[in-house]
Amino acid sequence: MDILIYGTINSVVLALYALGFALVYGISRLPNFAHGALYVLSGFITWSLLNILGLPYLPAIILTMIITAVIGALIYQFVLIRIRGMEISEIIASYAIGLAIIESLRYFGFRGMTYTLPAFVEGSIDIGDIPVDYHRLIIVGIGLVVVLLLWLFTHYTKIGLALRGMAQDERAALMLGIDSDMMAIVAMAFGSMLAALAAILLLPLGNIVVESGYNVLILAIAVCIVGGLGSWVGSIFAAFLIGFAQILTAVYLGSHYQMVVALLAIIITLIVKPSGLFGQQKELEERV
Amino acid sequence: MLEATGLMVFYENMLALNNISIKCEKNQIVGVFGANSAGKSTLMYTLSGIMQDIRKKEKMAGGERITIHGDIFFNGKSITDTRPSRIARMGVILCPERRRIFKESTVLENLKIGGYLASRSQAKETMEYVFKIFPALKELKKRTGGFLSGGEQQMLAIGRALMAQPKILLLDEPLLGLSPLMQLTLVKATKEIRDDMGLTIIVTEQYARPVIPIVDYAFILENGAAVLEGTREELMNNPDVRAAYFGV
Amino acid sequence: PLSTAYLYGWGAERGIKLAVEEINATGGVDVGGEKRLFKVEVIDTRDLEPGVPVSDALMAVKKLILSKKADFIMGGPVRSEAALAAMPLLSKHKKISIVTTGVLTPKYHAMVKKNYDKFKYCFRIHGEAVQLVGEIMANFTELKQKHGLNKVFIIAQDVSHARGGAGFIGKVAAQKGWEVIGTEIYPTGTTDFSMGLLKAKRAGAEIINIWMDMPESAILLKQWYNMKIPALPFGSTLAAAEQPGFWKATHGKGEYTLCNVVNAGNAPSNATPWTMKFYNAYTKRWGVEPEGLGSSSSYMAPYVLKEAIERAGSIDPDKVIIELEKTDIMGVYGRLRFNPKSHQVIPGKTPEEGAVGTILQWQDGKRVVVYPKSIATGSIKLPPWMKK
Amino acid sequence: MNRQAILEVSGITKKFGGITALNNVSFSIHTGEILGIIGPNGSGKTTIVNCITGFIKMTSGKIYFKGKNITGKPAHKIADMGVTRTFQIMRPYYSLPAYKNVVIPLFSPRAKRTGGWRGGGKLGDRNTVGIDILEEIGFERDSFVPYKMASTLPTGYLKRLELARCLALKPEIIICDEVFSGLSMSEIASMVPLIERLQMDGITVIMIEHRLRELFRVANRIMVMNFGEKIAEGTADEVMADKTVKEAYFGSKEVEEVMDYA
Amino acid sequence: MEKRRKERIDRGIMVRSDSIYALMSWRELAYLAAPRMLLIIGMLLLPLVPESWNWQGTVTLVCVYAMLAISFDFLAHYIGLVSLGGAFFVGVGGYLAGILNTTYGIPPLYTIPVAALGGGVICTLLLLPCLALRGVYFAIVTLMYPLLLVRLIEALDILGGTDGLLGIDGFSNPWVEQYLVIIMVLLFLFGIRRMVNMDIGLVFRGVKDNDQAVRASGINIFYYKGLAIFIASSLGCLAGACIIYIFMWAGISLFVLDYSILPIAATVIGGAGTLVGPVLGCLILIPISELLRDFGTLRIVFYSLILVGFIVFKSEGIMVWAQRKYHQIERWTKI
Ligand SMILES: Nc1ncnc2c1ncn2[C@@H]1O[C@H](COP(=O)(O)OP(=O)(O)OP(=O)(O)O)[C@@H](O)[C@H]1O
Ligand SMILES: Nc1ncnc2c1ncn2[C@@H]1O[C@H](COP(=O)(O)OP(=O)(O)OP(=O)(O)O)[C@@H](O)[C@H]1O
Ligand SMILES: [Mg+2]
Ligand SMILES: [Mg+2]
Repeated sequence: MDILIYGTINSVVLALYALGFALVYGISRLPNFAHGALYVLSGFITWSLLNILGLPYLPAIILTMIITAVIGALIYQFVLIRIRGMEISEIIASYAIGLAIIESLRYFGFRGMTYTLPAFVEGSIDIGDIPVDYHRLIIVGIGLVVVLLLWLFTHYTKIGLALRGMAQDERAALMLGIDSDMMAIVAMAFGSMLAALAAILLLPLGNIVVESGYNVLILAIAVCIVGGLGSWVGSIFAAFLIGFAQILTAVYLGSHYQMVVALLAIIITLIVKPSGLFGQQKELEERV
Repeated sequence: MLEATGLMVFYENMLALNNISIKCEKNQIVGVFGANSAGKSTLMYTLSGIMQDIRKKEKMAGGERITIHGDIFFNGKSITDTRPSRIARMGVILCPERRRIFKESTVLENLKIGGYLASRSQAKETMEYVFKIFPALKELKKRTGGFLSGGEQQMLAIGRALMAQPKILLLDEPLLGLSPLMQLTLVKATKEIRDDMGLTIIVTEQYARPVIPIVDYAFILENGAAVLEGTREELMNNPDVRAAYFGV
Repeated sequence: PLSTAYLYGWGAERGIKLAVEEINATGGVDVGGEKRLFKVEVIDTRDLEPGVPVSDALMAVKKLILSKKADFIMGGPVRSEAALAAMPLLSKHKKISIVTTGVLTPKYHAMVKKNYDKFKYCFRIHGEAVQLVGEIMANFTELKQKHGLNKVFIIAQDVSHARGGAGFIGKVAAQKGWEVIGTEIYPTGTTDFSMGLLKAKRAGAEIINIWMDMPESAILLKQWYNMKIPALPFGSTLAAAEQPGFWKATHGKGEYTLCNVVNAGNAPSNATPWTMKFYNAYTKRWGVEPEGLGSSSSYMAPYVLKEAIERAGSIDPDKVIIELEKTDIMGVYGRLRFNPKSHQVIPGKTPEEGAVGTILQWQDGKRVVVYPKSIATGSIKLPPWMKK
Repeated sequence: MNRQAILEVSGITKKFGGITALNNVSFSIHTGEILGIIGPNGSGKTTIVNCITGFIKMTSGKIYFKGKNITGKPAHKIADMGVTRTFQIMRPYYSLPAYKNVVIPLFSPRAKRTGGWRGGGKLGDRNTVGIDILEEIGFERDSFVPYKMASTLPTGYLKRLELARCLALKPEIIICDEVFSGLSMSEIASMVPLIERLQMDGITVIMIEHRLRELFRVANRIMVMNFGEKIAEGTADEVMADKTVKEAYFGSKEVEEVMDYA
Repeated sequence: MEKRRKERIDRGIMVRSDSIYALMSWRELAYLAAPRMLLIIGMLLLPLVPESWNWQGTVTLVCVYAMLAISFDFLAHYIGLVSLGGAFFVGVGGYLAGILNTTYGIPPLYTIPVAALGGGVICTLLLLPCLALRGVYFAIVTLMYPLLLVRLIEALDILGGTDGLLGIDGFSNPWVEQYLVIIMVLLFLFGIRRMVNMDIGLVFRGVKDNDQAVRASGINIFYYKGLAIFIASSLGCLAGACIIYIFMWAGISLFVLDYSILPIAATVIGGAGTLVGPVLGCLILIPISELLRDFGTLRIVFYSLILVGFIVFKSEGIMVWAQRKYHQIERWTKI
C-alpha cells in the first residue's frame, strides 16, 4: 500500500521533471541541458516574487511561469537559434547557459538551504494508515492533468502537430508553411514554462537549492530516454518504471541502492529496447 | 502567376542554374524536363524559397557556398527574399523529391501536419480527396510514416502537399517509385485538380512521357540552362526532344 | 581554499576574514621583531559542488601555492575526499595547512599519525566524526534516563563520513544498550524520505539519528513534522538545521530538531568569555549570526597561527609546525591544543579541558544549546505527539 | 531446367506487428538469370529483398544460397557470400565524395578476396578501382562528378551509386531495387547493356522495377507480387496475359493505357 | 546592380585529396608542413613559457583534456558514436592505474600503458552490449555508466569508497610530467589522424554516415564500432591514468561530469571532426578557466559565457574556419 502510494507520487514527480525536457526535445530536437537550471531559476523567481515583492501566491506563480517562458525564449532567440541542428553544440551551449544561470544565482546570494516555498495546502491525510500530505496529492493530481493536456496538445491540436512535424524534418515543415524559427521559440518557451510549473509544484516539498538543478536534469533525461524520445506515453511509463524501481529498492534493498537500481534499470532497458520503451528511432533509422 | 527572371544559382563555383527565366500562367500545368543534374530540383527549391533558406543557414554556420541571383515574382509581387514559410502561406507549396515525409508520425498525422495552413473544413475536405486519389493511404492511416514502402511514402508526400491548400503546386519528380497504375491515377488526378480547384502546377520529370499528355507548357533544362521551351504541341513536334525525353 | 558558494565554505571564509581583520587592526603579526600583516587570498575550490572533480579543487590549491605564493593554507578543501587528496600536494610543497571546516573524516588525522614525516604539515582545528559520536551518545544517555527513549533509527547520506559515522554510532549505541532498529542510507540528492520515515515509525523508533549534509535534509524534517513521526530527529551533521534561517525555511516545521554544530560559538552560548564576543563581532561584521559548523573554528585558526608564528619568530614551516604543536590558548570554543602526533585539536567536555562541541535544539524559532552541559542554555524538549 | 538454383526462397512470411507484409512466398533463381519482380506499391517487394539479405528477421521460411541455408545470418555475412543489394530509399555515404562511396566496399573482406569488380583476385589502388567502377555505370571519369560529395548529387546519380557499391563487391547476385526510376530515357538506355553484361559474366540479377518496358527488355523471368503474395511467375508475355495480374496491377484500366506510364 | 559572388579557389596543390602526397617543391612542402610544425613546436615550447600563473599545472591539464577531447572527437565524428562517457574512461583508467600503483606498488611509468590498454578492454567490454544503440541513446547510456560506477563504489564501499585511493605516487619531476603528456598528445593526435585517413578510417566514416550501407557491403559494423571504442577508451583511460599521477589522487570524482563535458566543449569550439581542433580548444579553454580563478564564484559564470560566445560566433569551430582560410582564397568576382 505504502509502496503504491509513494511509488505513484515518486513517479509523478519524475514525470514532472521530465515534461519540459521531453517537450522541448520532442518538438525542436533540442536537448535542452539548461532544463535543470531553468527549474531552479524559476524556484528562486517565485521566491523573490513572494518574499521581496510580497505578491500573493497565485499571481506569483503565474508571473513566474511567464518570466521563465520569456527567459527560455530569449535563450533560444539569442543563442541556440544560431546552432540549430548541431546537436553537440546545442548540448554544450545549453549546458553552459545552465551553468551560467546556476552559478550566477549562487553569486547573487541564492545559496544555502534557507529558501523555500510554502505548500499550497498544509496538513496531511491518512490513506489507510499511511500519512500523505495534501500537497503531494495535489502534485499527483496536477501532474496527471498536465500530462494529459500535453498529450492532447501535441497529438490533436494543429500547433502541436506542426511542432512535432518540425522536429522531424525542418525543411519539409518549412515547405508546408510552418515557420520553424517561431515554432522553436514557442516550444522552448513552453518547455521552460513546464520547468517552472514543475518547480513550483515540487519545490514546496523541500527547499530551493541550486544543486538540485543537476539532479533534475539527469532524471529528466533518463526518463525521456527510457521512454523513447518523442513518445509521451513512453515518458510516463518510464517515469513509473523508474519511480517504482526506486521505491521498491528503497523498501527491499535499502535506499542506498536506489540510484544503482534506477541506473541499472535504465541501462538494461536500453540494451533490450534500443529506442526506449515506446520509441522507434532505431527501427526507423535501420529501415531500408 | 509565378515568374522567375534571370535566376542564377551557384553551388560554390559550380553553376547549377544559368540565367533561367520561366513563367507560368494561372491554371496551367507547366512541365520542367531534363536529365540528371540538369538542375530541376535546384530550380524547384529556389522557386519555393528553400534554397535561400539553405543559403542563410549555411552562412550562419560559417561557410557561404551558395550564390543566388535573379528575381522571383508571385502574382507580381517579389518573393525573392521572402522566408519559405511565408511563401508557403502565399500558396506556393513544394512537394520535394525523395519524399521528405515525417517519419515518426503516422500517415494521418502527416496529413494533418500538412494541413497546417488549412482551415478545419478545408483540411477535412482535402483529406477525403487525398484518400480518393490514393485509396491505399486510407488503409495505412494508422501506420508510422517511416515504415511505409517507397511508393507509399511518395503518395503520402504528394497528399501532404495537397493538404497545404496550394495555389501553385511544385511537384518534384512525383512519379518516382510509383507503380504504373498509380502513376496513371496521379497524372489523371493532377489534371483533375487543376481543373477542379484552379491550381497552377509545375511538375518536373526526367522521363517526360507519363506527364506530357497533361502539361500545357514545358521547359527543357540542360546543364542548368533552359534550352528549349514551348507548348506541348511545339515540343512534341520537335524530333530531338521526342527522342530524348518522350521515348518515342 | 574554500568552496565559497556553500554554507561550510562561506561561513569559514567569513570567520577567517574576521579574525584577520581583527589581527591586522592590532598591528599584525610579529615575525622575529618585524610587524607584518596577514593577507587573505580566497580561492573557490568548488569541491562541494556536484559534477566538479576533486582535481579542480587541487588546481585551486596549487594556484594558491604556486602563483599566489601563499605561505599558509587555511580552511579547506571542505569535502573530506578533497582534503585527503590535497594532503600529498601540501607535503610536496611543504605548506602548513589548517583545516577549519567541513572535513570530518577520522582518516585525516590518522594519516598524519601514520606518516608523520610526510604529512606533518596538516592540522585540523575542529572536531571530527569520532568526537561527534561521543557527544551524541552522551545526549542519548540523557534522553534515555529522562524520557525513557530506547530505540534508535539511523538515516544517513551516502557519503563516506556520514556512512562511517552512522555505522560507528550504530555500533556504539548497540554496545551501550540501545536498540538500533534500522539504518537507511539515502543517496545525495534524494527528495523523498517518506519510505524511511514510515519504516522508522513502524519499527517504533524513538530517536532518528541523521547524518546528512545535503540541502535536501530539510525535506526530511518537513516530512517528519508533517507525518508526525513519534521519534526525535537528532542530527549529527545536518547542514540544513545549522543555519539560523532554518526556522523560516521550514515554516516552523523544524521545531524540536536537534543538531550538532561541532564547535561552540557557531550558536550563541557562554562557553568561554570569547564566545559571545566572537558571536557578536561576527554578527556585526557580516549581518548574520555565525552559521554552519566551520565559523568559529575558522575564526580561531588565524589566531592560533599568529601565536605560533610569533613564537617561532619566522614563517619557516618546520619551525612553525613545532610551535603549532605547542599551541595552548583559550579560544572561542575552549582550550585549544593540538595532538602533537596527529595534529588533531584535542577535544574536551568542558571548555577548560579542550575544544568543546555544541548540540543545539530548535525551540520556538531559536537555537538553544543543550550540550555540553557546561555551556548549555536549555534542555531537550520532546514534541507533543511524543509525550506519553 | 537442369541448371542449379543459386538462390532458393521457400515459404517466407514476414509480419510487422499485425501487418502481413509477406505471406508464404517461394521462388528460386538460377545462376546467370535475370528475374524481374513487379507489383503494386506496398506489395512486399522490398521486404523480400530485406529478408534475403538479412536486413530484417523473417517470421518464418527458409532461404538457401547455393544450397546452403543462410536463414537468419547477419546481413554482412550474407553480403560477404556475394548477395548484394541496392537500397530503394537511397543510402549513400552522404559526407563522402562519390568515389569514396565505392571505395568503402572495396575494404570489405569479400572485395579483398575477389579483387573487386573485374579484378582477378588482386586489388589495385582502391581509389582508381572505385573511379573505374563509377565510370562503368555512367559517371563521367574526367568530370568532377565522381569527386562530388554524395550529399550534393542528384537523384539519378545516387541511384547509380547504389549499383556501383554492389559491383565493387564482385557479387554473385545483385538485387536492384528500383534503380531505373529516376533515370531518364537515355540513361536507362545506357544502363541496359551493363545489366546484360552482368548476365554474361554469370552474375545473377534480381530487378524490382516499375519501368516495365525496360524491365521486360532485360528480364528472363518476371514474378508478380500483390499484397505480400506471389500471384504469378513466368515470361513477360505470360504474366501480362495473366488475369489476376491484370486485375492487381492494372486495375480496371486497359493494359495498353497503363503501359504508357511504365 | 552589379552581380557579384564570392568565389573560393583552392590554393594550388591537391593537398585536400588526402591520399595524394605528391610533394613537388619546397613551397608545397612548406605549405603542407608549416601548420604541423607550428603545432608541434608550439606544443613542445609550452612548458618553457615563463611561469606566471600556475602555468605548468595548466599545461599538463591542457594535455590531459586534449587527450579526452581527441578521444571524443574521434568517436563522435569518425564513427558517429557520440559519447558522453569521457568520465567513464577517465574513471576506469584512473582507478586501474591507482590500484596497480597502490596495492601492487608498480611505478607510474609502467602502470600508465597497462591502465590504458587494460582500461580500454574493460570499457569496451562494458560498452559492447550498447553498440546497437544510436545517437542520443548511446550518449545517454555512456552518461549513465560513470554514474552507475560511482553509486556502486559508494554503495559497496569498494576501492576506497568515497575517500578514494590514498597514497598514490606522483611524477618524479615536473618536466617529465609535462613532456610526457605533451608527447603523448602529439603522438595520438598524429597517430589517429593518420589512421582516419587510412583504409580503416574510411570504413569508420562509412559506419558513421550510414551503417546499413556498410552492412550491405559485407563489413561487420560491430567489429569496427568495438575497435573504435577500444581506441577511444584506451586514450581516455590513458588520460585518466595521467590525471591520478598528476594530482596524486584517485577517487570517485574521477567519474564526474566535467571530464565528459569539457572535452566536448573544447571539441565544439575547436572544430568538430578535425582532431587538431579539440586540442586547440583545450589550449583555449583550460587556460581561460585557470585565468578566471581570481573571480571566485563568478568564474564559472564568465567561463560559461565565454564558451557560449565561442559557440555562437564561431559555430563551425575555430579549426574548421582556419583550415578553410588556409586552404582557400576567397574573392569577389563578377558574373
Ligand atoms: N547542395 C548542393 N551542393 C552542391 N552541388 C549541388 C547541390 N545540390 C545539387 N548540386 C548539383 O547541382 C546540379 C543540379 O542538381 P539537381 O538536383 O538540381 O538536379 P536534378 O535535375 O534534380 O537531377 P535529378 O533528376 O537526378 O534529380 C547537380 O550537378 C548537383 O550535383
Ligand atoms: N519495418 C516495417 N515496419 C512496418 N511495416 C513495414 C516495414 N517495412 C515494410 N512495411 C510494410 O510492408 C508493406 C510492404 O512493403 P515493401 O516495402 O516491401 O513494399 P514494396 O513492394 O517494396 O512497395 P514499393 O513499390 O512502394 O516500394 C508495406 O505496406 C509497408 O508499409
Ligand atoms: Mg532532382
Ligand atoms: Mg519497395
